[in-house]
Amino acid sequence: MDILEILRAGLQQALGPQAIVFALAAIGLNIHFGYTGLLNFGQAGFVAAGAYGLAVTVVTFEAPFIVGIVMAIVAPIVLAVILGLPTLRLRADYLAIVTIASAEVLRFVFGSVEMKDTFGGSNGLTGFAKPFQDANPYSSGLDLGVVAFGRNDLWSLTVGWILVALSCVLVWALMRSPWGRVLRSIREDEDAVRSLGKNVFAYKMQALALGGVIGGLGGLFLALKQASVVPTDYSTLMTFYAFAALLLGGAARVMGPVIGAILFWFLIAALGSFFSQSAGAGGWIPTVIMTDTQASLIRYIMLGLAIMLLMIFRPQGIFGDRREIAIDGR
Amino acid sequence: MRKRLYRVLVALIGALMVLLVGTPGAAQATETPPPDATAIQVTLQDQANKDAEGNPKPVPGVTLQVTKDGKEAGEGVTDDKGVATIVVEELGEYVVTLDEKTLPSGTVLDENTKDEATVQVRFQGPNNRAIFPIGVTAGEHSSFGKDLMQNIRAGIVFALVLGLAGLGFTLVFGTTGLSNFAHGELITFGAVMAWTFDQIFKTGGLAAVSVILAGVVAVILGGLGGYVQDKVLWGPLRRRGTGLIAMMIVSIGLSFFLRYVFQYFFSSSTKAYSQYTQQVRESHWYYLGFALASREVVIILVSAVTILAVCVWLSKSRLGKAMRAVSDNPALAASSGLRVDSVITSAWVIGGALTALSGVLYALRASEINTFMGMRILLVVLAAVTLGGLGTVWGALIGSLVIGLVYELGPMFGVPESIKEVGPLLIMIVILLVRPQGILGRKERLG
Amino acid sequence: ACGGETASDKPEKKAAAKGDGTLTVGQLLPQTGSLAFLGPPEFAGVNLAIKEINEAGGVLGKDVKAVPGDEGDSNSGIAPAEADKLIAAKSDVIIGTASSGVAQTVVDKVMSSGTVLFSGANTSTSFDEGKYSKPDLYFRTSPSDILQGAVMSNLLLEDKRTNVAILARQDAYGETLAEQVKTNLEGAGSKVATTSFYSQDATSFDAQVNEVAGSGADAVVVIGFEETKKLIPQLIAAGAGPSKLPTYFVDGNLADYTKEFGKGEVKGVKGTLPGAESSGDFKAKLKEVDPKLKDHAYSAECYDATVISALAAIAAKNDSGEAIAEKVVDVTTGGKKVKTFAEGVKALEAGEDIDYDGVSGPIELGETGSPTAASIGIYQYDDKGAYAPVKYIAGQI
Amino acid sequence: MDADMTDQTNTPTSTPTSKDSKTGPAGLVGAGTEPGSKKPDPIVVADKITRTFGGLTAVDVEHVEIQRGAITALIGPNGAGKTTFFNLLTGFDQPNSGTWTLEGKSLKGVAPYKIARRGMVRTFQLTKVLAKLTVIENMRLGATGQKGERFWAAPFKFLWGKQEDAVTEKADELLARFLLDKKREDFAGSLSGGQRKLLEMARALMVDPELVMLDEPMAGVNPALKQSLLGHVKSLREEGRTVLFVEHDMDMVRDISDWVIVMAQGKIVAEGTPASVMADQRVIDAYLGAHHDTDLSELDEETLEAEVEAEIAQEEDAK
Amino acid sequence: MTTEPATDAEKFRETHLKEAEGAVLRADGLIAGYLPGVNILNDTDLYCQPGELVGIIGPNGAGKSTLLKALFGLVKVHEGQVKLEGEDITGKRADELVTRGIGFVPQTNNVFPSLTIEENLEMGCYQSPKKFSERFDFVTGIFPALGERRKQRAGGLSGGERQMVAMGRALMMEPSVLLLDEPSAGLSPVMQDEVFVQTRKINKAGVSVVMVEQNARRCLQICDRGYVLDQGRNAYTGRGRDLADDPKVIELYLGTLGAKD
Ligand SMILES: Nc1ncnc2c1ncn2[C@@H]1O[C@H](COP(=O)(O)OP(=O)(O)OP(=O)(O)O)[C@@H](O)[C@H]1O
Ligand SMILES: Nc1ncnc2c1ncn2[C@@H]1O[C@H](COP(=O)(O)OP(=O)(O)OP(=O)(O)O)[C@@H](O)[C@H]1O
Ligand SMILES: [Mg+2]
Ligand SMILES: [Mg+2]
Repeated sequence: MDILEILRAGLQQALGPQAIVFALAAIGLNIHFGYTGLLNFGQAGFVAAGAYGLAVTVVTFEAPFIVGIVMAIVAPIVLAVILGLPTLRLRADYLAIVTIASAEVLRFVFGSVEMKDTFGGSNGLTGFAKPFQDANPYSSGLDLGVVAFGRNDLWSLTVGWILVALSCVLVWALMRSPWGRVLRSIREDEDAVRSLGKNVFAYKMQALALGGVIGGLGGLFLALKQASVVPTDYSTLMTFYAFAALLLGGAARVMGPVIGAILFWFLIAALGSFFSQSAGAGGWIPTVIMTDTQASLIRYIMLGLAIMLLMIFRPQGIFGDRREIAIDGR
Repeated sequence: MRKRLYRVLVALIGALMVLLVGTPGAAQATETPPPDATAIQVTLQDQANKDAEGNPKPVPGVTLQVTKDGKEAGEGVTDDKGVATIVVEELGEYVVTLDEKTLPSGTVLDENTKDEATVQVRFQGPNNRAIFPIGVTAGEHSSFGKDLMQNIRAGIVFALVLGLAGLGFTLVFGTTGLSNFAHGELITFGAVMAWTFDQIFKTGGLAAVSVILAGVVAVILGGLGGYVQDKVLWGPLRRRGTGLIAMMIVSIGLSFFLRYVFQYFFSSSTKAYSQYTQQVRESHWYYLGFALASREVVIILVSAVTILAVCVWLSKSRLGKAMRAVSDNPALAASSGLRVDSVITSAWVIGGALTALSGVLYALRASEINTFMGMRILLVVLAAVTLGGLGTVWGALIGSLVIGLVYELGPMFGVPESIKEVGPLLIMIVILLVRPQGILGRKERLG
Repeated sequence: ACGGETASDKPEKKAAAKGDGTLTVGQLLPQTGSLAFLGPPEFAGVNLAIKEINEAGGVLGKDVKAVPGDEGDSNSGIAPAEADKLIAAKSDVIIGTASSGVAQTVVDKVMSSGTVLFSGANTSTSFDEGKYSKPDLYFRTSPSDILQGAVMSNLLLEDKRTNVAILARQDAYGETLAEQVKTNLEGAGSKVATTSFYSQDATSFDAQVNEVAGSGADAVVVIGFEETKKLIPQLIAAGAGPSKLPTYFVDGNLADYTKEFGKGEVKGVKGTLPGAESSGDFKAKLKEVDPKLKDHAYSAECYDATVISALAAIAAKNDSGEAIAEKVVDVTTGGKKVKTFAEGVKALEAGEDIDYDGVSGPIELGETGSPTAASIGIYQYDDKGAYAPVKYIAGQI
Repeated sequence: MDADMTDQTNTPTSTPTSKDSKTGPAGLVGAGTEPGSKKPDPIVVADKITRTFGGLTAVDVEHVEIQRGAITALIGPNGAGKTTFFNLLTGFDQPNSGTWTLEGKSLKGVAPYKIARRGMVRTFQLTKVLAKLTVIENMRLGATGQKGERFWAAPFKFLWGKQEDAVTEKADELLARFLLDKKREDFAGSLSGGQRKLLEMARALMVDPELVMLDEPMAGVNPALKQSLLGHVKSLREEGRTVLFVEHDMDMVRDISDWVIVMAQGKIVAEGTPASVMADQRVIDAYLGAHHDTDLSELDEETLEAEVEAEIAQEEDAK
Repeated sequence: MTTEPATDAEKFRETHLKEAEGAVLRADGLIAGYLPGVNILNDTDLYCQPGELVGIIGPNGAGKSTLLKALFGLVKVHEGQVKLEGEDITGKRADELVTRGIGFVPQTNNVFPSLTIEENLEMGCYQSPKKFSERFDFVTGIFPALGERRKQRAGGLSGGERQMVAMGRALMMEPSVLLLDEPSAGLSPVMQDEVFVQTRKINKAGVSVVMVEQNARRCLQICDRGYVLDQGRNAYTGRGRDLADDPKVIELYLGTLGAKD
């Protein structure tokens, strides 16, 4: 058993691009769900809007890269408005289903044969990330002993973590303000907020757009780092993972989603490494019980179990406040 | 460059050797051994004009011109088998032109057949083919009315299966308020269990009723599964006072867990029952103009009867009211003397059994048993119950009917077929905009 | 062979980088997810190749090391993480992926680490276009769908199908292949009655099946993967089963259906599958590696990809990814023809230029790092649901 | 999307206009006592407001005026439609028909938050506290015109810090008055039923409303505290604000209200000064009851016992 | 006679122990709370003799509702015990207590909004459905409004109507001990009086009643014995009339508003 290897695999993902994508998606969700109480199950849609905003602008409309970046930020806002106008008056659980449906509709449309000329169908779009790769200031990768990152990864990591940090600072600054207080109040009881003369709808819309934009940054980052956008990346699984990350870390906490995302990917990779070492030739688990293929599966079984156990024993997440959970809404 | 072309030719010849050695199916081609050279083979047959054995008559004596990049590259005339083989020198794109004047009298090209064909010559030998359809009575495209009936049938069958699954979801949601994202896996559970027992029964003396028996066992196991789940997981969570959102995340964890446990033991490949896969749809007058396969009749009957029975029972029975009471306010329900835990347990047992039944029927309908089936259908189930009004039993039925029909009818009314799941989702969104609380849901009063 | 520039990382600058002496072959193939069924034959192919290479004395004096990894599918998103794992395990070559879509998500990462990504199953045409059009560090032994599309349409024309329905999976694979079949058919004079796409996650295929059944076609081409198992009974129910409407399969669904359709449901169905006739010998050897193996799709291509990598390393006298990449095209074209790894090593040691032709047929990797020619087999099902070759057609892409 | 929020500054100033009109009971001198009578200086005028739920007509108000600067009580049997009428006036529910105005401007179809900003703030009968915010945060939320509530200003504390301090100071004062200062840092969700009522009322007062509408503010409030709070409500009148409240506690109605409106089955059935309304026989019959103003312990215990026994006997006969 | 303020806790306890002999329901030295570490009840005693009507009053947040919930097993009791007819029932499940004849009307959230009025009442006698029609007639006799609207969903009811449903639901099962948390809140004066009179009647028919009220004056008028609770402790206790006339109680808890001199 190579503990170092397990650690390496875990850290590589915990610090790597995947964690960044999900951290950004989860920060956005935190604004939606954690602070405002909007049960948005369509975060993948906002992430996709960010990614496609860039790709479609640059590839399909042949606009300059910088315009693409702007569009990556504008697209989630547009989506938020289109989605929000009609749906923000729905009850939380209905909103969840409608958002999940909208995100799926978006993904289907992006992947559809009929719209292939615009969105590239299920092959997605490529060939828009060159300016980003060219801007790479590093001449070589970084080897920290335990983990190593290639030159390209190092560049995207730098950009990605800066994005995450900026988003966190913004969330922190906003949520300590009266603006943040209104959001949290809306989460508790919007009629009460209305009765005090606050335009609940506008606040919700702002929250939806802001969280969407941050999620969109995740998509932008994913597109740049991967140099391609593929519709299947933006399935409901992405939203579920982001939610899991958010709640692992603790909702309505500034650092919750970030730590959650890091932990989440650490778990996936470390579990994977542990079991692939354990099973198959040379492992301690006999192949009758677990083959290589099954070893690859068991990490998901364990991940499912880990999510359940965490929620059972620490329902408030890592940073959450037990007291807050104990208050029953009724 | 030269070198490579040479290699290719050698390779092609190598392959041709294989072709010549073992070609039981290529009887026509071997009758007149084709030249080794690369060639385009054009076949002309008059489909409208058949001989005694029903084979179309060949059209001989037609001249065909082959050009490459506008330059003449060869010419041929069909022989009495209607075949012309035109040798070309190199690989590439060729255009074959049919000289319509040389067509025998009475034979004309089909209305929308061009007299030109483009052939990509990639293959050694006469394997590069072209065709000029003559007298093809393209099978009638079915009429709109017929399509409509077909799709309504498909929609109803789908809707009813969906309704069962939705009812299972609603029962649990309606008593505990839990949006169970592992519900899809409970559907899978039913199907996988039915398949497992089908595998056991199909070889024994029970082979004749293997699937039916396996289905019954699966439903019982589904109920049992609900019971175990509640006792082991949800019950303790409730007693700790875990919030609904936390529970929802637990259910997401559970869905991963179950899905991959299934895959661990059953692998990811698609399986089918041992019986009923070969049934062809038939129409009888008592099917009201629908063409139905026997298994579909069974699905419709079983699910419709079950759904109606459960719905009626839930809205009339004491337990049904107790479930609603528990969902409204568990503490008050306990104060009224209800055993909240046992009410919830019964919801899980009934819900589990209904869901397993939906899995069994779904597998029967789509010939699909696969560890991902539940996950795939979950969103549709959620759409159905939401549309009907979350937590209302009749709503689950109505929502499922709407979603099922829109799902299958959508493509007839402009929803792109490849993304037909968009149809029901859009309908759901639209209806919720008009009725935010679902079709049968009710608004709470304020103040 | 020409080196060529890479879009992002210019590995040739570091081409001098010496490998660590051991050729490490990573495998990024599906173990979980919706393509998991494709995994076993591919793993078996790679493992068989490694076994034979090591029996023949290994590469540069050392045994080849294998590191397995899971490609998942494009929904699960674990491929990048697994690729990281393989890279960290010092893989010089990564054999994979099975799915072209997944390849898109890892190709940049793998290439920028100086590792070769060598697929035995990617058939998407997009790897011959744009930034992948140069043979940098991406190669494949599977022919692009262009060829299979042509073979399929020729097969249809040969069978005198003049009005064909296409029922295809809506993804990178299905769309391209359907497109290829359609253009070829229409170009050559036949008609395409309908092209109907279904989503891989679809919960119901009724609308598509009805569309096909009602289209009046005289044949249907089913382009898909596993879902075929669900499609066939539904086609049968709609009165368009293989016994009524001649049906054609492609590489994605040409599989053993004895378990599912052992009662003649797929009798007479024809199908195409890239790869020369795999000798019974090869199949038997695969069985030794994985006794549970049933299907063989792409096992030969993966086998060849592994052998080619090993030969390239020997030719370059260096096991680093970049060194291997420079020699890959070289060892598959021009020179003394060799059929096995052992033969190849002998010739290389004798200082000869070699041209490896493997179990998957005549391998000629072209300028884009993809095969320029390949043979494609035509198969037919018997009433037990098993398929057997009818003939093989070789062609140029 | 910020458009709607910028007009926050338009909230009425905290010193309502009461130049010409006399406040308090004095202003109502001469107002008629027939239902729907004209008031000398009405702040709210409602006409022909109806609201039905299914077959049930919950509200059917022909005409009603609320006097500015006075304390008006709205009383009536349970289910008379008082809360529904509140909901309609404040925009939380839409009437089937009817029009109503605040300061002469129509409120028909105006969103509830805009109505609140115009100075008409209400509390809820079934309390709505923001459970997971602390008590002081609940209070701060009530303040209007906060710069920090605007998105663009929110991240920069120097823009709103001062204002926040002022808001907090005011909130603390109110909390002390409502005996909630000990609970300042507790989550509002952990308050007792009565405390929630208090918080809700205090929070509404943070808005500095022109017209406060209190829906059973004192139900569940301890009598001693109630008494001290009445002083506060009266001081609102002194400040020139208008108060409209629903209450079943006749002591309170009698003590502080200048005017009483009686609703029954959705209609306004009587109006007048507290004394006159409470002497109205119809009101006594339908609302106050015969036992009203009597000490229940002085009820003839024996009659009660006899009644009980009779009933028991009757039941046994039935079996 | 009013006992001394609880400053003299021991004396209070002594009297309690002496007088609580033979009580149907008694709580001794209850320490209870919602969150770990925060006790709402600090050593509270209470008893109710068979056929007695006991009133509890006190300022907001004193712990009155918590005390009732603790008696009924809805709040975790850290120390002390609750006894029903001499048997320890601390921490028993609520439905078991219902079986044993305790009825409870909570202060808030006391109806099932999605059930009709009739169904709400039906839930009241869930354990003995046979009694339903008979009890239903009884309850609608007290609250005619409920009978007229039997098919209406409770979610749409007004505050006072809800209160009637809640009270009616508790009366459905013919309890032997009835715990009422502010039953008169939100009711019109005539209905309030009706509730008090009916409570007294029910009590006279042999049901022991413990009621929490903010309408303190009325409550003390009808009850046999009253407790004044402050910050989780018994502050005063005594006969209803005596408490109502005690100047300290008036000053601290009752106020002078509406008091007749
Ligand atoms: N959403 C609703 N659905 C159905 N009926 C309703 C709804 N809202 C109110 N009602 C009915 O309208 C009538 C008036 O209710 P409202 O709440 O206005 O009464 P109220 O005067 O405030 O009574 P209370 O003094 O008991 O609070 C009641 O009979 C009530 O049942
Ligand atoms: N669910 C809860 N979680 C935490 N603390 C609570 C909870 N419910 C009540 N409390 C606290 O317990 C104390 C007593 O509350 P309780 O409800 O017993 O008061 P009460 O005497 O009934 O007051 P009221 O007359 O206002 O109803 C209060 O300080 C309150 O803040
Ligand atoms: Mg009311
Ligand atoms: Mg209380």
